[in-house]
Amino acid sequence: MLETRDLTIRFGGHVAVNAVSCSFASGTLTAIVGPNGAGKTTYFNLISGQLKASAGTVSLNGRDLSGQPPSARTRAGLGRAFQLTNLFPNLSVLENVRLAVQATQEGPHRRGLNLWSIWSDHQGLTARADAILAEVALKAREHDTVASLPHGDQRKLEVALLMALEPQVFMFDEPTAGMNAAEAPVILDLIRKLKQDKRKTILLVEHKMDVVRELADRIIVLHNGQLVADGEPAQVIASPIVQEAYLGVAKA
Amino acid sequence: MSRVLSHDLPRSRWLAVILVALLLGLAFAPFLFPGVKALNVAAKVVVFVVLVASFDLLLGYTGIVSFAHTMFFGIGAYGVAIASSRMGAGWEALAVGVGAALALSFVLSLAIGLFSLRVRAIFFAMITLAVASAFQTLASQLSSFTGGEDGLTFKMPELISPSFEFAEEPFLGASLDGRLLCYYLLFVLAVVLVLALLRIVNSPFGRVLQAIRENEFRAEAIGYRVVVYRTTAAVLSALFATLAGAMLAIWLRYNGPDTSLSFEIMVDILLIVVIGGMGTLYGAAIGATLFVVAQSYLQDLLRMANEAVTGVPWLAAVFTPDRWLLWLGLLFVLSVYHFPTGIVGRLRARALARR
Amino acid sequence: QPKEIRIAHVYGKTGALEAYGKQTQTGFMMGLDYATGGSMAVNGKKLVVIEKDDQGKPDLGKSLLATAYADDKADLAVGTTGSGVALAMLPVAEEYKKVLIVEPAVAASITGDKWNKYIFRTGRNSSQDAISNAVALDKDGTTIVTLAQDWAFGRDGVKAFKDAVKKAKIGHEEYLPPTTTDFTAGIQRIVDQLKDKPGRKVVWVVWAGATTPFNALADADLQKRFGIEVATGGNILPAMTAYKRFPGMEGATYYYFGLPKNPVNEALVAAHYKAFKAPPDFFTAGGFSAAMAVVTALKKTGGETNTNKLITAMEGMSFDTPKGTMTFRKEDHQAMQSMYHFRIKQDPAFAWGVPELVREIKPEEMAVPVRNKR
Amino acid sequence: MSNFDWKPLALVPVLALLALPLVGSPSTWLTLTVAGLAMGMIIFVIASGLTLVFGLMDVLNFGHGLFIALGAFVASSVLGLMGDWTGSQQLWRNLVAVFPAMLVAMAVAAAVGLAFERFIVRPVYGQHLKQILITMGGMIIGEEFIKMVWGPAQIPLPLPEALRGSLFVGEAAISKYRLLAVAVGLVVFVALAWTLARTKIGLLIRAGVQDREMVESLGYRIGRLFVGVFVAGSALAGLGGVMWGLFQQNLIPQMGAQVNVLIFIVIIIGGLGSTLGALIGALLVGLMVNYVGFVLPVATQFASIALMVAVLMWRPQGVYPVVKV
Amino acid sequence: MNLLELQGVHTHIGAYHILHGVDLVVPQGQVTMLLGRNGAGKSTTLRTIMGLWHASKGRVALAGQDITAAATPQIAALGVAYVPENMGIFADLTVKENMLLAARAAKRAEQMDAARLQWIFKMFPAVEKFWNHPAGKLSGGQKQMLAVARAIVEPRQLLIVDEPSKGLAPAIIDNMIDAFAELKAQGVTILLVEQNLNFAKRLGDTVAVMDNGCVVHAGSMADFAADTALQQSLLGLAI
Ligand SMILES: Nc1ncnc2c1ncn2[C@@H]1O[C@H](COP(=O)(O)OP(=O)(O)OP(=O)(O)O)[C@@H](O)[C@H]1O
Ligand SMILES: Nc1ncnc2c1ncn2[C@@H]1O[C@H](COP(=O)(O)OP(=O)(O)OP(=O)(O)O)[C@@H](O)[C@H]1O
Ligand SMILES: [Mg+2]
Ligand SMILES: [Mg+2]
Repeated sequence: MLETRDLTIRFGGHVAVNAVSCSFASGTLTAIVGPNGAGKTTYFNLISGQLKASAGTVSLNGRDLSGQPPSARTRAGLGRAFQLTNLFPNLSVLENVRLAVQATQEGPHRRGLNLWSIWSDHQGLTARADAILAEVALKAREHDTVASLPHGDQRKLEVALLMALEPQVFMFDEPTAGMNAAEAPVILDLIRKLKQDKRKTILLVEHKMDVVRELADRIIVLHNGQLVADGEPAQVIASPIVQEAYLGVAKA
Repeated sequence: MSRVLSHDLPRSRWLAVILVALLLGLAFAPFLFPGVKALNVAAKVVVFVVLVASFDLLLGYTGIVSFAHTMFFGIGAYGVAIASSRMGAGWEALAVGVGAALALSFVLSLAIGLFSLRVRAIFFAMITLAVASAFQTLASQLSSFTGGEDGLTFKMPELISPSFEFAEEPFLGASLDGRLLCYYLLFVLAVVLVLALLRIVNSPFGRVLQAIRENEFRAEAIGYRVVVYRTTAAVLSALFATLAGAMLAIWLRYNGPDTSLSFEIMVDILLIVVIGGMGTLYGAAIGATLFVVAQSYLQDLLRMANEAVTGVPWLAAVFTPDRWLLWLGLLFVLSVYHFPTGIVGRLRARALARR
Repeated sequence: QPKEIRIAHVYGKTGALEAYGKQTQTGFMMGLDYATGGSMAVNGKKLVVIEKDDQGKPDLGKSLLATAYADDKADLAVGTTGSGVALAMLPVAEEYKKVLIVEPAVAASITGDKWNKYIFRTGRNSSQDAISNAVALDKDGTTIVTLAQDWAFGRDGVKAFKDAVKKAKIGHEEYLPPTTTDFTAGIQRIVDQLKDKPGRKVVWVVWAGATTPFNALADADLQKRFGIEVATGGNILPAMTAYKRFPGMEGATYYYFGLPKNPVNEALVAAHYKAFKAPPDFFTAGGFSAAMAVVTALKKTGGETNTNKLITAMEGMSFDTPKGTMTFRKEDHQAMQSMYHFRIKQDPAFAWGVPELVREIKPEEMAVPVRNKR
Repeated sequence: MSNFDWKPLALVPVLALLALPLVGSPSTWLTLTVAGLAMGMIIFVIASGLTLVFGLMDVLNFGHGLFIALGAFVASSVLGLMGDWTGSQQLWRNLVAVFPAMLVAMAVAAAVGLAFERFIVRPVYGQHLKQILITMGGMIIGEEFIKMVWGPAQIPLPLPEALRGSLFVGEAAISKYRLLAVAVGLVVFVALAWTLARTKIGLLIRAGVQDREMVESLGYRIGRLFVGVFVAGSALAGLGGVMWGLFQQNLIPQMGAQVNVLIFIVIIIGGLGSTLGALIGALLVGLMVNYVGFVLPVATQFASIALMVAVLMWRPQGVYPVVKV
Repeated sequence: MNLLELQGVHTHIGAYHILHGVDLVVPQGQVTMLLGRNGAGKSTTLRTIMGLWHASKGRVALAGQDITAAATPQIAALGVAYVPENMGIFADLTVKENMLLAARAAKRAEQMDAARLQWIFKMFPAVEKFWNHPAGKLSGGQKQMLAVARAIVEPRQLLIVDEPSKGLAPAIIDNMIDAFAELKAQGVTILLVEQNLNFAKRLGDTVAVMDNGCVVHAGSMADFAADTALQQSLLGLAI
């Protein structure tokens, strides 16, 4: 179980995430919605350690992770994908994934601190990376460098890296943004499949309400950094604050 | 074979041919190219291959731009120089010198590696530039220890000194003496060190370094503690540079601030990495050979060119050996123009295109 | 019997000391020409000069000298400009058992503890510089502060100077970083040391390199404000432009074309004016002297280039130079030579401050210590 | 500007005051402080071109020193032709000689800068490593050309008569030339700061460095702008060369390389792209060198480096970063 | 009348042949939607129009003028505003400075058209809210708003936007659709690449669909919207 307590960050005078306390049980997919700039990505950044909280704590299964650097949190089981694509642009698609697979390894080849074995000898890593690429339908381009991929494929790779980490908590930040209607289902199917594993916790930031409606077990709403609604999807979507501030229905 | 090269094969037929030629050329240099000058050039090539390869680990693989690399080169050379001149010629002196130098390099590179995390890339580069120049000043100021500007001249163990002759008659034009043994000592050392580096860059560790070079932020996010890898790379590269410095001192039996610490050498290293192709150790080897040979024979070449054009005064003024630096400068500019991805990059791209 | 005598001249043809090196080469060739009466041959053997550019780099100097001896079969060598390079070259001469005439590197240790029997030096050494300056300044009731660069060259010079000063008092030694560009602080320190001292007050400067403290010293107007004089040795002509602002300044120099009066110097000045329409400079004279030494020695051996014969011929050998007669003393092969006590005069005809001869300091007047171990 | 950050500006007086007890005598302190500030101004002038080229355009120009040397050598030729004017005791006649020298030096440096941008820098915008190499190459070539034109030897560049010597206030001395340098430095500072703050040029360059294509998509000819700024930077370096040459009164072809590290330090202390920062950096370096030179001369060579490291520990981007790295 | 015309455009990136003869027309005063799968070459087409990549064959014409070989600034100066796929935000510059750069007529911030700014602020509140903040600190959606705001800060005749709705909250998407409609009413011609089919249907007048570096369908939006079978075959829609 992932839990944040009074998680807060200030940028100068601006409070981007304001005392958000929330816990996420395994086996549920929680959608996080809210207007642009509500603090969704920032909230993810605080959980995964890219930003240091001004106050509050993050804990996973009761273990406090607040002081840890991002790498340690990832190893503890917090995995995330980024909203704006953030990959290793001049390495091949396969190597990108392989690096992520390697990062999860324990034992003698632990996280690449091994200076003396030969990388390509680790066949297991390659096989696993291949499997993941097949899952996101990127196998055909595995030897291309990431920089030459179209935008949509880069978004898929972003998700592939997250899958490779095999975390306990998956944080998706608008995984299908910029992906066309034919491709998005590949990713959504993946997420659906993940949902079936009851040990996993999934957090999903998404602006497409049809997707949210279909996938979410629970929705929380962030607005101006604050947690303003939390509950059943239907009920939350119907709430006035979502209708007005987010969907802009009142105006229309 | 493939294992010896850590499965990092040349991936281009031409590249393979060049590398083999290079290896054989260096292995038989004393017999193929007789003469003192040729042997000196070959030895310098050998030292520079190690030095540049060690720098490539830092620059090409990890993406850290540091101008302080000659500092470690200098430490290695001074280690041997100071120990040999204080303790007298001998293997113990060598061991002590190299050991002390490695220890000092370790500490300094650790500090620098950690500091590199505090400031961003270009600033770090400029700081190392300043630190390196300060270190050079320091080396010439501590003259009671380092011989100051004048440097130190010292002797090597008998076995690898020129005075040691193990056969009267020259063999294939090369005199069989300690100098020859010394050359082979360096050559074997260089081969071992380069293979070790090749192993390191092709290990899981090496791959993480490349990931950090590409996108440090993401490398951290997928679970690699960037500080650890970066610092380790900085330390390793410093240690290899230190060894290269020791090799230089062993060969020259002399060391001084200009010989191993000067900014000029740093720039040469940079140029070699770029000519050869960043992020490929093979590039370091080819680049080093090309550059050192060009640099050593540039003046001779110009002398010939100069004689050819003596009739045309202004041409002669440009082609005089005194203006060899002009041509070196041009070499800098042109190689950046024509080898954006280095020689290795070029060759590999050709091989790919052919496929 | 080979028909030619091969002489390698290693010098800083390019690099920071390019200007100095080229003067030496010019002087050397003029000297050979003069010494052989234009024939460029001794005993019918042609003199062949092999030029090597050490670029001011010790490691390169070393390898070039070895190349010259081994690959180019040089019989003897002359060089080089930088002291560091020269020091690195000394063991090579020993290794190949060939003579090396050092010119113009000044470091005392070349003929001191780093010396070996193949090394001769026609150039002055830093002791000679310092001692002659001491002779020029050493008076009762004088307080001297030295101002030097903080490196071996500076400290050597000051030490030799101090050893040679007998009557005057050395008030303070000021060392500044070799690359100093702003002398305000250094001058301030010197003034603080010197301003309240009784009697004659002198700052003696020993400084090599392009940026010298003289302009800063002149700007500070020490003479008028505190009665502090400035003194220094000689230098190349462009550097002596700064001396123009110190009329009456005294010191001792190695060479200035107007100072020595002898036929060799007259020949050098005439030849140099003819070739370049300018007077010969500091290092030209040195190169000329080295050539005179080479030819004199070869004449003595009858054109033989056998190293031992050369050494025997050269030890104690006297030879004519633009600075009068020099003698390689037996102990350390250092050429004993005259130095010139001068006083600066402003002369609008010259761009530099002109040194006028106060008196020639003869070799016998200078107790130049022997520092080598034989 | 209510939220102006005063702290770095305050660093200058703070450093001066801290030095007072260490130096001891107030008159010595005054001499050192005034000389240090004036020295800082000279350093600022030689570094000012680099605030444009390195600070704003993000070009690691190791050849910048070349323009400094070039400016100095050109000035020596121009002043050499005007012997009557420089030899005069009258200040105005001297200045009449110095100003054309500055103008010609700037013009020559600008012209060479134009070629340098075209052939050396243009292919490597945005690639630091290659910039270092190619500009080093350019620098070497340029230095050799200087040797071919003016000879390899050092050449004197005597100060015009009336600018020599010092003004004396009690025991404290201030050399006259430094006062001129302060004036020139202030003019350069105001001109630069005004242009960058009041026109879009500064913005465009910063934007162009981040995303050249986008700036072009907005309709600006970034190529021309970069040329212009590079040329301006070179001209400023030429001016700096005149000032530096007259200060040293002695020129060697390598003089450009010798100031390279110094000016990079100044720009880094100041923060990339900031004119004010560069000024503060230069003043701090000028003061620091003088104080340390007085209190502990051996440490002088390390003073500016230590200063830089200390500043970066405090502000990793320099004191007034305009361009963030 | 067609404002923009591409005839048989081929584009290479390095050794890769990306566009294989694109034919595309953008009628004056209308909204044209460019659709297609990931990697179909939509962004490449836009970049080729802007002169960021040059066509190796074929012809690009703007208002009858050949711009195939023209430089990007020249094309922009003809009155084309472009929002690239990666938004092209100058992260170190403040929002204000970003806007100022796009306002070519204004030398200083005060000289920007105040009324137009107010109009932009109303649609994209984040732009006003973060006016003096570095643009790099904006959230993903806020950056997207800034990118579009920047393209419309001054009137232009042709507006080209690569995926305008990406990452935007539904309310803001509505605003954006209103904005484009208003611009169209002012006579601006608009070319949009869009993945969001709803968005495309609501706004588009004509449509072109790309696949594999070619335009494989072109026609009116109304027809396309009605024909689900066509949509399915061209875009691979599951629904
Ligand atoms: N490093 C930062 N410095 C200053 N402000 C920041 C920083 N990061 C985020 N912010 C501000 O915090 C607020 C929340 O941003 P965040 O990226 O979390 O929004 P979001 O909910 O993910 O929006 P979107 O849906 O547009 O992606 C924004 O107003 C943004 O400007
Ligand atoms: N810099 C590049 N180098 C090599 N190939 C590239 C490069 N940029 C794009 N491509 C290739 O060009 C093709 C078309 O890419 P483009 O970005 O135009 O697609 P797109 O239709 O915009 O896709 P998306 O909807 O994902 O943005 C892709 O196959 C891509 O791999
Ligand atoms: Mg977000
Ligand atoms: Mg696209």
